[in-house]
Amino acid sequence: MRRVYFDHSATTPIDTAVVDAMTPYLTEYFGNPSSFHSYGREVRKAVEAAREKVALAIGADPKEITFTSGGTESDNMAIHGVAYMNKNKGNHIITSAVEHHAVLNTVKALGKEGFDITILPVDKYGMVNPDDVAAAITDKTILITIMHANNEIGTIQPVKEIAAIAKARGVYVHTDAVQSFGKIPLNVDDLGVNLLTLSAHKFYGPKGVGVLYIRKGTRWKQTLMHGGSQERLRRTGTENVPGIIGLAKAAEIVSANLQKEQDYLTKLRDKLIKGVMDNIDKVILTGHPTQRLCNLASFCFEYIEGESQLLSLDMKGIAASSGSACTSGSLEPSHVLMALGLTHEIAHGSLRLSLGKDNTEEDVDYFLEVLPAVVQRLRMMSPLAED
Amino acid sequence: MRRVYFDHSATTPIDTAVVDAMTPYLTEYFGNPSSFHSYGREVRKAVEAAREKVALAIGADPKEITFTSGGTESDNMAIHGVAYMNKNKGNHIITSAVEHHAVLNTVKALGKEGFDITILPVDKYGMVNPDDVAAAITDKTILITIMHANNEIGTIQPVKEIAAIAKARGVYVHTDAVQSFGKIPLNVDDLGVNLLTLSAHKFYGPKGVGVLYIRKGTRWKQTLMHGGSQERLRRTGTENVPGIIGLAKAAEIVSANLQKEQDYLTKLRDKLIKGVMDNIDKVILTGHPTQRLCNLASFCFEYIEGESQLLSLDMKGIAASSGSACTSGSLEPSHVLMALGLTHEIAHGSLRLSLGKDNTEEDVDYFLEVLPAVVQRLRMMSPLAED
Amino acid sequence: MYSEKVMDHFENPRNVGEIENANGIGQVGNPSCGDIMKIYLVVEDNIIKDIKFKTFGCGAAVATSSMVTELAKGKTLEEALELSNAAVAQALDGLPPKKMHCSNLAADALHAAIKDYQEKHKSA
Ligand SMILES: Cc1ncc(COP(=O)(O)O)c(C=O)c1O
Ligand SMILES: Cc1ncc(COP(=O)(O)O)c(C=O)c1O
Ligand code: FES
Ligand code: FES
Repeated sequence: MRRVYFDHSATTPIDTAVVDAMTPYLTEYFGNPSSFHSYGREVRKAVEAAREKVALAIGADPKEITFTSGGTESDNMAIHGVAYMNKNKGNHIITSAVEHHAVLNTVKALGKEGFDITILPVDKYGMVNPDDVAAAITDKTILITIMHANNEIGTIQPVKEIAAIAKARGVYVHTDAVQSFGKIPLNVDDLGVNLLTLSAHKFYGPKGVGVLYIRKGTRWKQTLMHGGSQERLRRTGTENVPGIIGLAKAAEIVSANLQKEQDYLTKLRDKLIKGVMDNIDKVILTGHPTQRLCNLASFCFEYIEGESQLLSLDMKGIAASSGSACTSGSLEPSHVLMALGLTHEIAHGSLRLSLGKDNTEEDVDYFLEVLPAVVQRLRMMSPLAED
Repeated sequence: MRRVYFDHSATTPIDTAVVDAMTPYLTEYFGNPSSFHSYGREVRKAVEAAREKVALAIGADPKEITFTSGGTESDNMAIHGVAYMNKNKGNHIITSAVEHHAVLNTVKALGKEGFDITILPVDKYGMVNPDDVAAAITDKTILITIMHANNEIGTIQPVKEIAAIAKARGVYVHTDAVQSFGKIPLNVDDLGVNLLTLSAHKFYGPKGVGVLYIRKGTRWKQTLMHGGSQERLRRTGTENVPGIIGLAKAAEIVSANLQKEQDYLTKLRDKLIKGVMDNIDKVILTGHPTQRLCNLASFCFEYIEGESQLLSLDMKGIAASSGSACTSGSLEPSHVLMALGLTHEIAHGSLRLSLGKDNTEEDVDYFLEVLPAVVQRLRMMSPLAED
Repeated sequence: MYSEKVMDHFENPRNVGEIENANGIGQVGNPSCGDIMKIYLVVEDNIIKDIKFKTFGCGAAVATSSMVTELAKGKTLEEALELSNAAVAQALDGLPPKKMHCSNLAADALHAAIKDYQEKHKSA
């Protein structure tokens, strides 16, 4: 059976060039970069070269790059570290209703610890309004954390505008760029953020390794973990060396190919969106119609439940995802879909198709060929469809 | 030039069978184990099989195994999670003066947050006295964290006795088994601990992945990081799948070969210790003479500074390590060496040689051949040696 | 995650649809929790002669609906009322723990349909 992977927002395959770059560090070059001897030094050199590559890819200084165990840890580190270091200045943190749980739950946990938190609403496209940010800032605001692009609906947030507002008010900005890096040009100075999160497995790198960018001069400190003094005291624990090498190689590759991939994926995505909208009735496109990731098409199909849809597609070899509660056996559909103001029924019918560089027009054709029967069959079974 | 790696306590090369086990998960099987579709399910199956392997290796139930980003994270998670969940019961934590920084600094940080902490002294061999533990326990004690074997001097702690005392008093025990696993038979029920830390890169697995064992029924919760609901809410963030597969394979291999490796390494280590003690004067063996790791020989050479020694050995192709402050550019020698009651001068002359399965008798011979000249040259330069 | 039986019932659900002249109809769940099951019965001589379902829900919800109709068909009302959630799950070779509540829905929908029939035919 044909297999089509349309779940690149969940994770990507590792680029073969990335695996090749990692291999020596899984074999010959096994030293601990903190070690003093030649086995350590050769690895230290590679780690620092990796740091330079990552810095280059986002327009940062290598000293501003800290390697972590992934996007979740970077988000936690960023937010917790700023909150704890700036308590004396204030205790107010602003975020949005559509953030990833790694941000939203971290902010909420700080709320329970006595920080004052504001969770900004979004419009029906999932977009934060910079005016809302401006209005929410108080003298006590120390951090604004708004994602660069959303993982469920692909909406790109006006982070640059938000950062400009924040800067004028002396407030730090963190952005979770896990989904945007490699898909939108990204430069930390252009964006104007103080902290930024990346995760390698979302851009054809390995799982279990990420980056936290911390702009020089930002009052931040490591607060999550205690231990040895790796990563200039920013992240303790023996470095995931092969992971770091892989992350850097992947960052280099996606940066070099950005424009080409963006054009290619936009074409595929638009074909997919058009094909769905033209051939299926009672379907809505979720997320922003234009300010959206080039690789992400997301929909809600009326009268259909997401997991059944995924299962049906999976039986045809198509891998996709859904923000439906039933995929996780919980009751609430994804907080992102609810934040758009969708009803529960509609939100339950969500389907996310996230494309990657190895997808082809034929993949899209195959999906469009399979989809109508899937939708029809499930609607026939649905008690909601009768009226 | 001959290269001899005697720094296996810092990190180990990855076993080729481990790399082979990981490779498919760096290439074909790239799915996110949380994904619903076939790409996710095939990986989920592998992660759960890995969990079973690890459980088997330490005599635990798979549900008691949580994968982390390494030993440091496991230690932090263990201690912080117990402390925060048992605050209502008490606020007293007991540890020892020779713990790894991942434990010691975590406990000290809790001390700053208002927990009451006791740092037990050790004898001149680095051993904790179970009577001291018994005497330190109060009605408010909630956790005792004592390492299984020390990373600098190899001393094996009486964890089983300590755990028996703790159990009788209703106190939880965590042990950092990062250095002991694969070198001493290890069974969580036999040890009687509630929580236990492993790190893959210390037993021929990859860097950046570890285990926290949490005995069923232990009042513990994830307190370090917030995010998605991976690892049954015990560790958030996309799993480091190749790392987990590698860790499990490595655990399986070291467990299968334990007796053989232990015998082999003990022989090498004893040859090395005898060779040093017989051929160099003014040297002491640090750590326990018999209750020590089979792969670890550690010394202090009078009149010599550790970094100079490492540098000289490195020039001869020998990779070793030292608890001397100068390797890290700080002034204090390692807290472990100081806890033994050594003077600063002596502690500064420390040298750790940690052997691994690929080391040979010839490696030991070569080291013993090279060492006297190194020591002699440095002593000739040393102003301390004149008297 | 699902057994082969669950997948078979999801892929080829038995007794999907509506019955126009049904004499018992039961519906449980609500759209806000994402699960709705509706069961149509034709009861003759205290025996379930025909049964059909419509379901909005996950794979387990569809499969348990299908299975409950198979199990109930031909049974007396008393026998059908005995059909437990566990029996439905068991007949499907088990469900993932998170999905056990879906089997509750299926049995509940069946029982609701039977009660509906009994309400309507109390006098008889
Ligand atoms: C927007 C966003 N932030 C953070 C994360 C977490 O990254 P990781 O899985 O590497 O911890 C993800 C992916 O799951 C994501 O999509
Ligand atoms: C005893 C001990 N505990 C914890 C650690 C930390 O493990 P990791 O480097 O995997 O974070 C180490 C190694 O550095 C160690 O030797
Ligand atoms: S003598 Fe230079 S750091 Fe100690
Ligand atoms: S119907 Fe929602 S979890 Fe089964």
